[in-house]
Amino acid sequence: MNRNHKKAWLYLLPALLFLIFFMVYPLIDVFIYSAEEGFNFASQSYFGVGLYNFSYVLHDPYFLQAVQNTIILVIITVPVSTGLALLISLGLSSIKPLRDLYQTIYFLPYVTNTLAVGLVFMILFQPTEYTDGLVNMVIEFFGGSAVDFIDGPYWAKMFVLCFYTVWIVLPFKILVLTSALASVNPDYYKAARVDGTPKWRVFTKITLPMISPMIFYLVITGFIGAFKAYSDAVALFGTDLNAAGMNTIVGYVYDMLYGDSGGYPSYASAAAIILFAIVLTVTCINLLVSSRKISR
Amino acid sequence: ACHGQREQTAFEVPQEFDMSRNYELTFWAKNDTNVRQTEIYKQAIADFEALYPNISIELRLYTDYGDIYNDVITNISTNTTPNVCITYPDHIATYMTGDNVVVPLDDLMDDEKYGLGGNELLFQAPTKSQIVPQFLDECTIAGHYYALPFMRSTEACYINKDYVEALGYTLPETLTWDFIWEVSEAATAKNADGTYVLNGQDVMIPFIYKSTDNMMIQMLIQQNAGYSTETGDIQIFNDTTKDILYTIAQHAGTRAFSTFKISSYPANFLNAGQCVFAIDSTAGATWMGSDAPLVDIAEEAVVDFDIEVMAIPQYDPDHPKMISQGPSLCIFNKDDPQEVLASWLFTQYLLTNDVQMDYATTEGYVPVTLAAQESEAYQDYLSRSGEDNDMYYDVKIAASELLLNHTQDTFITPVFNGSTSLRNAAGQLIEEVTKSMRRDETVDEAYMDNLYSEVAALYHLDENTAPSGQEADLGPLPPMAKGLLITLGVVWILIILYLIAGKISAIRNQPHE
Amino acid sequence: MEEHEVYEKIQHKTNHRNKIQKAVTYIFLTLWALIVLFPFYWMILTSVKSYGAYNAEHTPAFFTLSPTIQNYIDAFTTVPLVGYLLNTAIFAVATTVIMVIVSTLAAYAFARLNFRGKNLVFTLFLSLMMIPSELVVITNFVTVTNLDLRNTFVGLVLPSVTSVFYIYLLKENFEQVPDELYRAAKVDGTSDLKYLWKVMIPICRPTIITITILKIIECWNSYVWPRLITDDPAYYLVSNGIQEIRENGFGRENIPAMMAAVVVISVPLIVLFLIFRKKIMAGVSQGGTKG
Amino acid sequence: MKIMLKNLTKKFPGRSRKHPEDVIAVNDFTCEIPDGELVGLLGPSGCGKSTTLNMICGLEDASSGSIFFGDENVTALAPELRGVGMVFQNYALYPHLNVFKNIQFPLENLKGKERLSKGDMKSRVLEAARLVQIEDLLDRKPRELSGGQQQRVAIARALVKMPRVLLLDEPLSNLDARLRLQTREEIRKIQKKTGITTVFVTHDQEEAMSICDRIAVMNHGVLMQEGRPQDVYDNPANLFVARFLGTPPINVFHGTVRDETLFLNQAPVLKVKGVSDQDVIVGIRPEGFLLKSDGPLRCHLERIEVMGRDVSIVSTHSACTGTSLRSIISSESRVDTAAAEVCFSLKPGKVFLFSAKTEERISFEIPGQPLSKGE
Amino acid sequence: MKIMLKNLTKKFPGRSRKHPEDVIAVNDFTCEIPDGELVGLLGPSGCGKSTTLNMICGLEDASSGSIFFGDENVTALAPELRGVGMVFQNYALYPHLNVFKNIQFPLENLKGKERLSKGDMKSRVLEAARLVQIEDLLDRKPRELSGGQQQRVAIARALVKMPRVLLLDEPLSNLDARLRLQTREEIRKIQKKTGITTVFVTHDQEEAMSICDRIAVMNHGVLMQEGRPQDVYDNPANLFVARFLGTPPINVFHGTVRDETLFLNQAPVLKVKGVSDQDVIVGIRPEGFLLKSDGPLRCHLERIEVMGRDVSIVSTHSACTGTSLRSIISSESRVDTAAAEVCFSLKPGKVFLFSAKTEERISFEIPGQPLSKGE
Ligand SMILES: Nc1ncnc2c1ncn2[C@@H]1O[C@H](COP(=O)(O)OP(=O)(O)OP(=O)(O)O)[C@@H](O)[C@H]1O
Ligand SMILES: Nc1ncnc2c1ncn2[C@@H]1O[C@H](COP(=O)(O)OP(=O)(O)OP(=O)(O)O)[C@@H](O)[C@H]1O
Ligand SMILES: [Mg+2]
Ligand SMILES: [Mg+2]
Repeated sequence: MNRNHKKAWLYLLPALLFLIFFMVYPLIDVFIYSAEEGFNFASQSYFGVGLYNFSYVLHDPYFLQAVQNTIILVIITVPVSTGLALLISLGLSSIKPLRDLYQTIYFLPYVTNTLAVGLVFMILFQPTEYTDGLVNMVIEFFGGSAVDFIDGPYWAKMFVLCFYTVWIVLPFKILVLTSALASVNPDYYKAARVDGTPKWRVFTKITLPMISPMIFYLVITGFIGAFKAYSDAVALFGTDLNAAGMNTIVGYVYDMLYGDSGGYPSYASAAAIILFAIVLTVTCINLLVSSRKISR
Repeated sequence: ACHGQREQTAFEVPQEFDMSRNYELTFWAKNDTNVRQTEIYKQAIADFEALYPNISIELRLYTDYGDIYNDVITNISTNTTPNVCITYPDHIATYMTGDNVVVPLDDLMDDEKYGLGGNELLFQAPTKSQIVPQFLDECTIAGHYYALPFMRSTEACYINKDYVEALGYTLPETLTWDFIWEVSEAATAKNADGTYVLNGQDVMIPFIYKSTDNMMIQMLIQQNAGYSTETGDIQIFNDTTKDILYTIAQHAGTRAFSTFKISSYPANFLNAGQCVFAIDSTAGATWMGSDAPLVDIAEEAVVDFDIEVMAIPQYDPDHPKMISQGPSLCIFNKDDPQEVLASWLFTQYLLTNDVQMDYATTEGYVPVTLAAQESEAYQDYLSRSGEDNDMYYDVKIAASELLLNHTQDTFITPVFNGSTSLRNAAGQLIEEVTKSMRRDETVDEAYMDNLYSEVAALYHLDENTAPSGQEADLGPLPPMAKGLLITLGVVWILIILYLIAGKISAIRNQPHE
Repeated sequence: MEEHEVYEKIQHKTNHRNKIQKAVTYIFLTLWALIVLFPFYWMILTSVKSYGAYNAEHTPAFFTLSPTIQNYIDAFTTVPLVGYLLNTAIFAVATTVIMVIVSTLAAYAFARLNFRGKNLVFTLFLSLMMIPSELVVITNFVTVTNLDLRNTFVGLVLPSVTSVFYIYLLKENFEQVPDELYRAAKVDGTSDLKYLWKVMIPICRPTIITITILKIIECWNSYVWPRLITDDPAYYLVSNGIQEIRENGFGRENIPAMMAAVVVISVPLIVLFLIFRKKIMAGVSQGGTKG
Repeated sequence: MKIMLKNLTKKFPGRSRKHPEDVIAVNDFTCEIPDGELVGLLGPSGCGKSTTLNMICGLEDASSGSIFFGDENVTALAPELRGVGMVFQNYALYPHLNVFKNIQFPLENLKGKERLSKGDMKSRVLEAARLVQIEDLLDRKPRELSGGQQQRVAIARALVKMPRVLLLDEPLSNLDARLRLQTREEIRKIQKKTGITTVFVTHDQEEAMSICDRIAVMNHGVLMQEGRPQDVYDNPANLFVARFLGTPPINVFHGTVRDETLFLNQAPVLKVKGVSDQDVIVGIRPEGFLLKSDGPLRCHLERIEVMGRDVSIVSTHSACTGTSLRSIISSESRVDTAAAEVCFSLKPGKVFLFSAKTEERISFEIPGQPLSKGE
Repeated sequence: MKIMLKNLTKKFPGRSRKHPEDVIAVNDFTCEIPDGELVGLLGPSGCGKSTTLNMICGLEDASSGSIFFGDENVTALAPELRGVGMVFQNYALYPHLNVFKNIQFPLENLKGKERLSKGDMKSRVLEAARLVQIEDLLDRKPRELSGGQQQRVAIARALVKMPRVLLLDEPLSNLDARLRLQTREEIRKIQKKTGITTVFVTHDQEEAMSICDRIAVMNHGVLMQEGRPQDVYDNPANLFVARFLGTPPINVFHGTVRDETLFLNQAPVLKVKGVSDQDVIVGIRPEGFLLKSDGPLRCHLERIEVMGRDVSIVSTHSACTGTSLRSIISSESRVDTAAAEVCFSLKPGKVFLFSAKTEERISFEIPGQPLSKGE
């Protein structure tokens, strides 16, 4: 037995070393930074040890803006993307011809460069000196009035960000859900059919509960992923996210570190720890809800 | 607690440069709008290395001064700063918040052997007096020289003269803001079919200012209004600023004015006949005009027109004022004084006539040494204006001459830790106002107050970020932050309660099973 | 017999409804497929528009009559894109290989071996998934610099190796291999490592292929870390390349050239994906089924 | 409800380019299932049992032929309208619903005037649960039930909507031997109690024979024989059926008939009156042998297996098609294990002749039938 | 190779805080397995069969007690050094390797001087494959094989390294009834051919009885009885063993012995010489009944089932502990189905008495043993 223990740790060793060096140690560092008040790179000095960094960050309207943006983004994109992925997967599993083709197409965004596609999205939504942008042309074609999506009102920018986020995260979700749907034993559907169950009821009473572990899995990872959103926003609104009012928490952290007004790892760390607290909380809630749902 | 000060001893000029040792230096530079500039750097390095075979220089090119700034900042923490770096003085002020990070150049410049024009140099370097004093003065921070100027430019107004005349105006000797606004307004007249009278096209932006931070700074300085003090007190949020913004708002509202961030490169519009006044750096002159060597737009979109290069508009035409800008060179401190000295040698080499000449001719730059400016080669270059549309492109040379003629009229803004932010804020004010007008928002006092506070917050102008910074009194927590904290707390209490409840019921149920 | 007719009617109605449902499904799927494809189309379209034409376009054109490959030429000539591609390939392959080995060993320990503290360690592992990578970059930067590994492939690769998610995915997958096989192998005199190599890995090949490809994609697109850790163009990756092309073409934002670069660097990934499509899909779903 | 299957045929289109031929899963199946009876559909794997069942319940459309429930032609009717109850091989219980909700599920689907109130539903569910004796499991989730209990839940779910017809597709194949025995008796009991016409698919002949009123034996999609189990066992219509029924399986020999006498390897073993001279295949049930020291069938003794109450003698005979010949005699008889040979005489009623060509049964007269039936 | 298990005990630590008690999976198990015999380890689910087997092969450490292979104490030896072959319930074939490679797998692990050349390996694999008759399947992947074929591959893999001992853990439970019959005979044949000492775990008594030289019946980790199958069947040591062996199961009654006579519900049914007066549990095998119109055991007739060669009479009796009483008589006997009652006399050798308290067997003299053994 003892021999076995040692062996197990030996197998774990490489992963542990990597994680400790490049994940855990930096994390500890983050906590140290967060306590060193007002530390900045240029001067390599701080003026005390305490909670000032947190206080500073919590007072910073841009951090609060970022929190707000992130939370809105999470609240919108997680359900929407999961729901849409579910719809699409259902659609996919209900057809035969062309299914492979659609599936391949839907997966494409997964293999492309976020930065580049973000740029395309920006071009599609951005008004130019000559036009209101491609999307607006479509809107106007259908009789709507143009909106400045990239530089316009908050909701429009948020819409673009959400839309793009959904577009980006959908492939993985579709993939997972289609295979979850495929793994449901067809006998359940047959049984339901013999019992004359309406389609909607089949969906809510059989399909949904059967794939609920996968849905929870997607929701949990979706929450974690959405809270970490950053590069999508950069791709759309450029690096000066604060000015665009579209910053996310990770964006704020990043700006504090490397942005034009950057070089403040202390503030960045404090913000990151607050983010971590939020994600941890949401994940715990998720886990509680899902373990309860699934065990009942 | 591992992020303490990395103490570095102050630099002292060594007695002798040790030629027996090898030095590897890194040089971070920005290649501007022209690929030829890269080659000039490389050439300069090659030449220098030929003179000093024991020094090798690694060049890293950036496309943006901001990137250089960010990378320097992060590299300060690992003690891996470059040896020589092209940067703005504004940025140097921030680098200097750490002790002895940037080498003060006073002693080096005056050193007999290796100082400017020193007698042990293997090349012909300019003496201190041969550097244009205005430009050299820009490199002082807190009474010391921390950089050498490398290139200088200013802003110029590139004008479609045909259009101005078509509108019935003649260009004055010195441009004034009033003139520009007036002509620009006149240019916004439209035909019945929605095209512009002036050019018959769908698009016409009479006045585009590329760099709005310069615009705001110059407008303030020309009126002797407050921008900032030498020590870094911020004065920009004043009434003159407001007046300026109202004016801009008015003309943005009529679409007579726009900025680069909102539209795009002024050159594109100017060349396409969609712009009358384009204000851009003299360093961008090669893009301007129908015969410009560099164009961004399709050939068929370019219109033929007479271009005029003039100084930026003024409030007081008799006392013109314009900004001086351009990259400077700074040297980072190292443990080894010999290495610093080597860096210094290379820095000086970049001021030799050949390098200055070559670089200046790539764009509408001006050499920073009188030696280079007065050199025959440079004079010859200037005199051959218009000979071709490449090396001797007339607009480019006119732009250079503009600065040469107005060297006395240039100014710079005070440099301190945070001056970059202030500069950005100045531009942001104009951008915001212009954007708002295009969205048909009302720009009034309330708007202005709001704008001031938002911009101040965005660039952290409302606080003290001095290096020896103290905890600022931040006041009470904003309601949103409070909400966030309270929500987190409550949720955790609920989670714990829920878990406890689950445990209790599990314990209770156990005997039954 | 009358009842019979009613049945027929109901039957008819049901058939009709089914047809409409099919049609709606197809329309919906096609619509989304277009939304997905359009940016790709736009990317390719832009990449064949000439720089000038693109800048002077008054309204965005949905097609171009005069495609040019100039942008592709630019993409390859203004920056050493081939070199970047090569670097990226080296980086991606090295990172992925190490990652797969490390993750496989760890996942095997979690899935098959019993040791004290297993659950605790695994929970800690999982909680690391919640950490945004931006957070640890700065300390890693300091670490790597202090190790004097900047501008080396080692420095590029090492911090990119860790991947909790893949360990998790693999572990879930390994656990689905019946315990009996392990016992059978034991009785047959197989060592743990040999069992892992000869049985576990071949059986879980779809998942391993999947994480391999996902990691390659991740490496291929990674930007922040490579940018920070390399200042020598000899070590630049394609994403640095895009950024450079974006700004560097003529010193201006040259979008068509950038799009051409994006197309060029996306092609290997898309090809890779198309080849392994079935395996990736199987692998991801297999790993995920236990949630 | 009587069920009539008329010339029912099901073709599946060729599945791939490699196998382009149509699969004829069910071929011209005609059969009548009397009201209230339990019919076992029996046959080797892949013979089309499930397909037939699926056509009856409507999950598959018939390629041709028709299905009648009573007088009503239901061939084109959707499954939900047929009013059948079905129990699947793996029960297909909804894993996330407890037993009560599983049983209630079909009732919740009822619409229009058939709709039930909550109370009615509950009482119907309880009734069904009582029928299969799972009243005390109603709160459990399927995974907390044993195989047999799950099976009963599945039956309750099928019964609760009072189907006209109950279909069971290999409902016992997932159970272990012991549970199988037990649950098949329960199915029998429930079916008798409710009197619902029931079709029961299995490939296990013992199972079918022990509980079914009638059995239908299929092979390659074709109905081979249909009738009461004992009748089919005693009078198999062809070699396939004879082989398929009975454990241990029937012993098969090559034989010839000459002068109304059956010869195995030139040795006369039985009088077969009324059979013309020809080559035949001879099937002899294991219990068709009588130990008799002067018996006509001399076999080489291999070994003797004692299995509790029976003794099974394993021997070889050169005319036998299998590797060995197995006969079962009561454990009271004495066998000399040391001897190299055993000799048997045959019980004529346990010997069947089949045409060597068509494998169809050739009947012959038996002088005095000693077999008596229990019922 | 003889195997000796001496006081073998296995405790599993309590699995959770909810179940802190140790699980004693195997309790003081002592048994000797003679060289070259096939021994069946038999018992209900969870009784510790697999655990015992795992200890023999070394996959589990014994908590106490010792294991000898021949004279060698292997208790502490690692599994790979014990030289056992094992066939798992689901065969545990490596799904990614073809049959050949699967069989070859154990050979590749040999090290040192045991190491084989490529050619030797191949011939060994072919030999093993021939033994189990799968020579023509060597290229296939396991999933392309039927259950029975997979099983044979598993056996070949276990045999190829010429183990000293072969262990089989419920190797048949995944097969359908027909395949089971067939493969169990094959296991028997192979075991006889190779002469390897073999332990065969099953919970199916019929299986164990039909192929094993000896059986060992376990319950709750304790060895209940061990011996030749027929001996155990005929002389069960206690009620558990009697109940466990035999299909249909033994009928159990509450009875009393007075004056050396067995009474069921006050009715005397059998002379039991040498038994003192006491309450007893009576077990009567289904074949222990003789139809006799004046028989002492009067039962209420429920129904008669004809199952091919046997007739089974299902009746009830108030002293019977089960819901019904099942007796099997040859299908030649006549039963009056209309009658409400059947009367039986008992065959004394098929009647067992057990102490009501300890459930241990109480033997009694039987005047003239009519039973004769086959071997
Ligand atoms: N959807 C289908 N497409 C093509 N062929 C099919 C399809 N379903 C069944 N078959 C074929 O039809 C034949 C009969 O299948 P069926 O499922 O009815 O057999 P079964 O008697 O139920 O067998 P089992 O006892 O194995 O369940 C088989 O040869 C099968 O391969
Ligand atoms: N690893 C373990 N930890 C704790 N208890 C165990 C463990 N393995 C087995 N047991 C317990 O030991 C007892 C015997 O288990 P074992 O697997 O030997 O039964 P078995 O006779 O093989 O049953 P089956 O016929 O169901 O396979 C059971 O009660 C089981 O729950
Ligand atoms: Mg079937
Ligand atoms: Mg077991």
